[in-house]
Amino acid sequence: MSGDTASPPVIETRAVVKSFAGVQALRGVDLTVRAGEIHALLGQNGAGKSTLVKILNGVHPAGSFSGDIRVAGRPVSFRSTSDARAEGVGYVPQEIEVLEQLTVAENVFAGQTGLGAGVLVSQRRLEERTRALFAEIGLAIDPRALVASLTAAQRHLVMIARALSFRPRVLMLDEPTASLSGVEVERLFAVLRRLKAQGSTMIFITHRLPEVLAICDRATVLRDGRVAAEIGREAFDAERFIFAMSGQRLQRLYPHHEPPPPAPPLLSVRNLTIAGRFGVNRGVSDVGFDVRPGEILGLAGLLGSGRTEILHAIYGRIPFAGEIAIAGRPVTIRKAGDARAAGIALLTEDRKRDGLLFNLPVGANITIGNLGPLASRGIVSDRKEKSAVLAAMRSLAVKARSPQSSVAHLSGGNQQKLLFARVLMSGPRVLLLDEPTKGVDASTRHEIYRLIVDLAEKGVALVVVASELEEIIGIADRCLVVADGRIVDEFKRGEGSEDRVLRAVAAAQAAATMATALPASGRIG
Amino acid sequence: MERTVGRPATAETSGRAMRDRLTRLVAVGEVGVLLALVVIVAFFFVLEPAFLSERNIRAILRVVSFVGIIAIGQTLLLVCGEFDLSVGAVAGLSAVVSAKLMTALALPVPIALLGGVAVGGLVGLVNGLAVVRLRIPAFIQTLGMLFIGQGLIQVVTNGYPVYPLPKVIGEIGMAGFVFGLGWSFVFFVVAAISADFVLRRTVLGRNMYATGGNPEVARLVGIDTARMKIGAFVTVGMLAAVAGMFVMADLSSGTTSIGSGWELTVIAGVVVGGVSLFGGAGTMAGGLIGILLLQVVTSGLVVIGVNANWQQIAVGLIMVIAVGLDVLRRRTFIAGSGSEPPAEPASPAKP
Amino acid sequence: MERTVGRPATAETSGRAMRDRLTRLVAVGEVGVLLALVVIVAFFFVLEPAFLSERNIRAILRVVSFVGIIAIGQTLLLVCGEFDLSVGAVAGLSAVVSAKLMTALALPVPIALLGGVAVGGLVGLVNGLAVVRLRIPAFIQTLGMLFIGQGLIQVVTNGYPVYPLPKVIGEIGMAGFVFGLGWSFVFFVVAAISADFVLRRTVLGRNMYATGGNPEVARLVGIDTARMKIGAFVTVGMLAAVAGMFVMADLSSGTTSIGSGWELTVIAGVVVGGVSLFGGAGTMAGGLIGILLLQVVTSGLVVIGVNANWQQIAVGLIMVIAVGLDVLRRRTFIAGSGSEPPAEPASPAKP
Amino acid sequence: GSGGAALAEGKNILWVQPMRDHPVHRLMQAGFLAKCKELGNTCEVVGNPSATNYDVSASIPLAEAAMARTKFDAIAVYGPGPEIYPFIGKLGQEGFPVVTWHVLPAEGSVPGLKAATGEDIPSAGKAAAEAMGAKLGGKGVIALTQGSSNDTENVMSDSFRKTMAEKYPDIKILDTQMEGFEPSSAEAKAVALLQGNPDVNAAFSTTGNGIQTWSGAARKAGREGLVIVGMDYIRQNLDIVKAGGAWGVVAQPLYEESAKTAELANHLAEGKTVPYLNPLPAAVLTAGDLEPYYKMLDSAGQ
Ligand SMILES: Nc1ncnc2c1ncn2[C@@H]1O[C@H](COP(=O)(O)OP(=O)(O)OP(=O)(O)O)[C@@H](O)[C@H]1O
Ligand SMILES: Nc1ncnc2c1ncn2[C@@H]1O[C@H](COP(=O)(O)OP(=O)(O)OP(=O)(O)O)[C@@H](O)[C@H]1O
Ligand SMILES: O[C@@H]1[C@@H](O)[C@H](O)OC[C@H]1O
Ligand SMILES: [Mg+2]
Ligand SMILES: [Mg+2]
Repeated sequence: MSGDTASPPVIETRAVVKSFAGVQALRGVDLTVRAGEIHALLGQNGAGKSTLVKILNGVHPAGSFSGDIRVAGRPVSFRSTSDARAEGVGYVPQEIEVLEQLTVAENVFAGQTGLGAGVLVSQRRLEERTRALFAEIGLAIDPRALVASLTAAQRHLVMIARALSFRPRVLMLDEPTASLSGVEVERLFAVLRRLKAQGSTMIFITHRLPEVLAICDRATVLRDGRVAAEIGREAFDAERFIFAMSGQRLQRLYPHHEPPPPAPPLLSVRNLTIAGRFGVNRGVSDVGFDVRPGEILGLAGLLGSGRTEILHAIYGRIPFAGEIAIAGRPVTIRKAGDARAAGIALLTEDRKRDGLLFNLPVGANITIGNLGPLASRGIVSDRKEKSAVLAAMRSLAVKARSPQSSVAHLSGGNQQKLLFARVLMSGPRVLLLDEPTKGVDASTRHEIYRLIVDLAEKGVALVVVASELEEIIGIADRCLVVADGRIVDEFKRGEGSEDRVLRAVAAAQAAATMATALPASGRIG
Repeated sequence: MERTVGRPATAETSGRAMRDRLTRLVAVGEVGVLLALVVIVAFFFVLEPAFLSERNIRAILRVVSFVGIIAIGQTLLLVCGEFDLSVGAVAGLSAVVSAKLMTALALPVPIALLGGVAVGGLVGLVNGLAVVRLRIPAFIQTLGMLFIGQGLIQVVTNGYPVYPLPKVIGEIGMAGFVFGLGWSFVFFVVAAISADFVLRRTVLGRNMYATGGNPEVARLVGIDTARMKIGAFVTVGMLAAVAGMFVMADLSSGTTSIGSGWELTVIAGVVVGGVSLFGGAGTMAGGLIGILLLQVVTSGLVVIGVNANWQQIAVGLIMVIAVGLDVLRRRTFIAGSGSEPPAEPASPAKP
Repeated sequence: MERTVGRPATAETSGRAMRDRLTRLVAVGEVGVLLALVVIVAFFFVLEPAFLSERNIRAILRVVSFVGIIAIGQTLLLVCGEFDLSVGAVAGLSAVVSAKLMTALALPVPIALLGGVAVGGLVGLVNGLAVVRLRIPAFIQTLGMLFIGQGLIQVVTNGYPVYPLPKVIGEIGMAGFVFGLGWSFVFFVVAAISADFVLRRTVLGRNMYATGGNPEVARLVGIDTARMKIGAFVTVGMLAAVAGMFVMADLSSGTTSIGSGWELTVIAGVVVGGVSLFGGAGTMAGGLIGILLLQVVTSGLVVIGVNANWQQIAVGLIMVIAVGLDVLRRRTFIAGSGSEPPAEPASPAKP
Repeated sequence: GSGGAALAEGKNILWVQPMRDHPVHRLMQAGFLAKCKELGNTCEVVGNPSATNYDVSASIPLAEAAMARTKFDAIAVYGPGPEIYPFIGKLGQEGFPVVTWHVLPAEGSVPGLKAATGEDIPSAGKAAAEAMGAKLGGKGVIALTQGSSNDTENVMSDSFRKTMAEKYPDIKILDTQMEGFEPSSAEAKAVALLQGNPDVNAAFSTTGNGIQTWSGAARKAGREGLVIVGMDYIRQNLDIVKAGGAWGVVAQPLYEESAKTAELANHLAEGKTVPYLNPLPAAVLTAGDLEPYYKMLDSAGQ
């Protein structure tokens, strides 16, 4: 096993301390990563994981933190990411960072030379090398496609390819699986295993503990900017991880929820069809379902299956054909305002892109769009707003210094809760949740599940999309399996399994393929 | 921060609140530019006490009131995430149109003035519709409108000042109530206070920040971002018209050069005052202090007798230094000492 | 795209590639503006064949070569995500400095010209350092530099044109080899081709797009974005200097008004040509076609005898319409007809 | 073209004037077009359309564009500085008769130039200095402003200073300040100048807006007694002088010189010879001298 103590450390940090204007992100971290291992870096939201890998990559340059770093035994001082690259350190950041206006190939080899004679770049060479790399790691994305036309998950994969393209000795992946679903994760793991076999060392950050069990050799758990535990593979155990991260015992992961008794549907969707739009989305055909008050409906499926589009259509964000009724009354939804007026709320899947308002503080982020009741004649009551914000923050345990704090520096989980608070403030009857636990740590996840169940118990109709099949199966009363913009299977709580979903999807794809009598192309892009 | 276990909660809370208050104080956009303003005023005053003479203050405030009226609109528009380069031409156009209405067409003065405001509003509406509905970048649309407006001024006047104007116009311009300042200043102050109130205290203002901060999110929470932006364009157009007509009253003449060159000075002023060119950040007070700062510098350099050739150089330098110090302040107090670029969105870090 | 199952994988792939290629073709900034240019040229030609007379073409190309030299630099800088409002002042300053060097200081002409280029480079360096290191927004830094440069022109010349200049300067300006166009045109063409080559075919060009497209990514992949931007500022400064000195040669005089008002026209031209004000998008060809388009319109209106007062109006309108059609084309061909605004990044949707 | 007041059999005359939207320049164009029409010529005005940017290199291609279409018989080129001389030279080489106005370059100093008309600027500056010096009784402090730094205004200022130094050495003239062309900011600058210099008792401006600038500033600064002299007999300036808001106006012969230019161009177009230098007077008008000028404006429909 590569995690055995015999192999020398490739990355070592000693007493790394990093603070941001009064926020202590790291309080003296000693990390040791050995050659050839896949090293899990665990911790709750805000524990300092991203900060640590940013330091190891020169994103936070030498001088902006204290402590020592050694790479392959030699002390290093990275002034920029290129210094880190020169030492063979590769990095896949947590947030999606791509060049939207450029092609996939240009993104993958951005900043690299040797793509033609001397300083020249040969388009052909660039595409060839991208194709070769993709073949090697099992990606089926057209190197010539514009990145602007890719989905979030595909962009993530392009970022991974970008890090791999210069053959790093050490690769650090900051929540690479947060927007991937089971199949894609498996494929990514295959790549990581192959890299490991070739002698690469990896740091792998995730909140999905089963992934740690599946692929990692050792784990370091951060807590409040300190190392709380170092755990070898032999001692791996989800409960132990959670205790190290939070100091609490593992709670029952999915809170108990009785499916509501039969009742007329609160939300009915009929014949929902969305035209595929070139480069932006690929369409949904003839989707219909009902959700009762108090029911949690899950939409399961693979990446790009159309779940997000369904939610966006119901919320009036993309044009569609079909009928939507709330409590039996047909409603016309053309824009978000119509959906809100009908009592529908949406939590979007991409916090950075269409969730947070980075120019407004925490409080205003929560109340935006919900100021009506907090104002009289258009004038916002400071007092009402403040108490509403504090109440919302308290009830969801949003950890921010004050309602005036900047949202940019909240950890991912707290950002997610903040958005929940915003969505709930309007008192929706129908709640659409797209990846509600994306990037959220285990204990916060539990709080979110609790919240979902509480809402259901109050009679809210919920539609939940989640890429982790285990999660969607655990939380939903009833599950629809979406594949290629159609509903291909349905099962009740306790009747489904990850296998069943995957089989339904595969069957749907096979049927589609049969129709053209050609084999399906396996790809994760 | 929030997970600093092991410390007594109360002490932590109060220390934290203190720090928060401090951070918030220096984080406010206005503080930096206000400080710069105070230092510069003091500097000029020491060199030449006449700088703070009643008359000079009055003259400065008078000019500031003209450009300031436009700056109010421009700040609102910038908060919504757009900007308008046509304000100077709109000011000039509205002035000469209303002048023509009250002379060539002999309309009653109030009607003619309303006509001028209507011209400004109309231009603003066209700008807004083009930017929002046709998605023409504001830079191009409003620069095009700057040319169109300048051309229309020539068409309307054939190049000659519209003169003489009805007596009452001159009287409006001459009026000197309120510290000898008169109508334009009163209008400016009232408009500034109202706009500040709207931005800080109303749902509308909040929605404007959201629109400028991230229109996608604003739409998702049900804000009609199109109406927001078009409204802001119309407002800035009408305010530009009012400013132009006040200058006209001040000169008692519909001069064709009213407003020429304002397009960049107005934006420069409010940006110096911390309003972001990228939308969603900045305050009314900041924007107006910025405009005042530029006017104080221009005026002060003349008062202390700096050679004309060096005045422009000094204006350029001071503008850059004021913003530079402000950037430094933000970096030091808000983002820590880190040299990496923080995702510091409330700052106009790169308009 | 991959969701279109039911279609054979290979066909799908090739169809996708085909569609992609098509998208990229119509997505190219140049197509729209080139079409607009052709239509406008045809229009003027039909109304007045003299529009395409040798004389007029030569006059157009001559002036385009001046502004175009700056536009090359401005395009590079915009691709890197910054812009420069001081180019006009830099052109003027470099011209009068080199004129002074060759007259008052009696330096040899080549040395004096190099001195002019050095001034441009130095100003560019200062702009670059201020924007990159001190993080002063480019708008403020380069607007401040515009004032500073204008002031320095006055300081250097005391307001009088530097005249007469050594004979050889006039000869450089008069030279008419290559279709009667001479040095400035040759320089322009060579510089344009080189810059286009750099942008499209070299690692440097790739890195510039990355820097402007997403500096975060650029830094992550090890591109020295600071050097990139500073380099682009220096380049635009030097090119502005060269343009200013060519105008000086053309006028045989170091006139103080060289470059006045260029700051907005240069940016307007390249933005009309599809270069994004927000960085990372646009091509050299597009930017230069945009500049050409504006000059063609300005000249064409004179040729067909549009009333002078209406000419500016027409320029403004055509500018807006050209961009409007381009936006429409992009929306139709690239983003579909949807009502929600996709993050349509290849478009200069909101500079 | 604009003002293409066409009589088919007349000559074609081109008028090239950068910064063609400056009010003073518009007045010149009016004089030209009116005279041109009277003479039965077809006349066209080209120039960069701005009230503030004097851009010769943007104006030349517009002239070229007009020339590409029309064979002109004579061309009038606004010639305040040497930057336009190469263009005049080129036109001369191509055989066009070229006239300039507003400044009077020495004969032979501009290749290709056939005739020039306008006030003799140094003598206009001298006249202004003499009139003001006498009015001030030989002592006092004068504030001097220009619209911008350009050859015409520079020469006017220089001659003003020189005359004053010679004839009224006890009068002090402050450093020149630039008003710019936007009226409200020009006025603010003038107020600041008065505040910084409480001893100023007179002001001289070399630009057409100067009278408005200074009379407004004097009022706002409470310096009603200021002796103000500025350029140009536009109606508002005459009114201000009449009402006592300013003391005098230098009657730059804007309208006359441009009419004269049209005349010279017409003669040259017809192949006649004209004298090279055609100076016109530029008197300093005070309240008593205004009537004829009002009449002229009336007859010009202004
Ligand atoms: N640029 C910054 N400025 C201020 N505070 C910051 C900054 N970056 C991170 N922080 C703070 O540092 C702490 C650690 O953040 P970090 O992003 O490293 O957490 P994480 O473990 O990656 O969390 P998550 O699981 O949510 O991604 C948090 O309190 C965060 O708010
Ligand atoms: N970065 C993005 N840019 C533009 N659109 C996006 C982006 N991310 C998500 N979307 C929208 O969301 C849709 C789904 O994309 P995403 O990558 O999130 O797939 P998914 O959520 O995994 O799949 P599903 O469609 O089944 O929800 C896209 O078709 C698009 O409409
Ligand atoms: O009086 C000036 C005039 O001579 C010049 O040509 O244009 C600007 C005016 O200020
Ligand atoms: Mg993180
Ligand atoms: Mg999704």
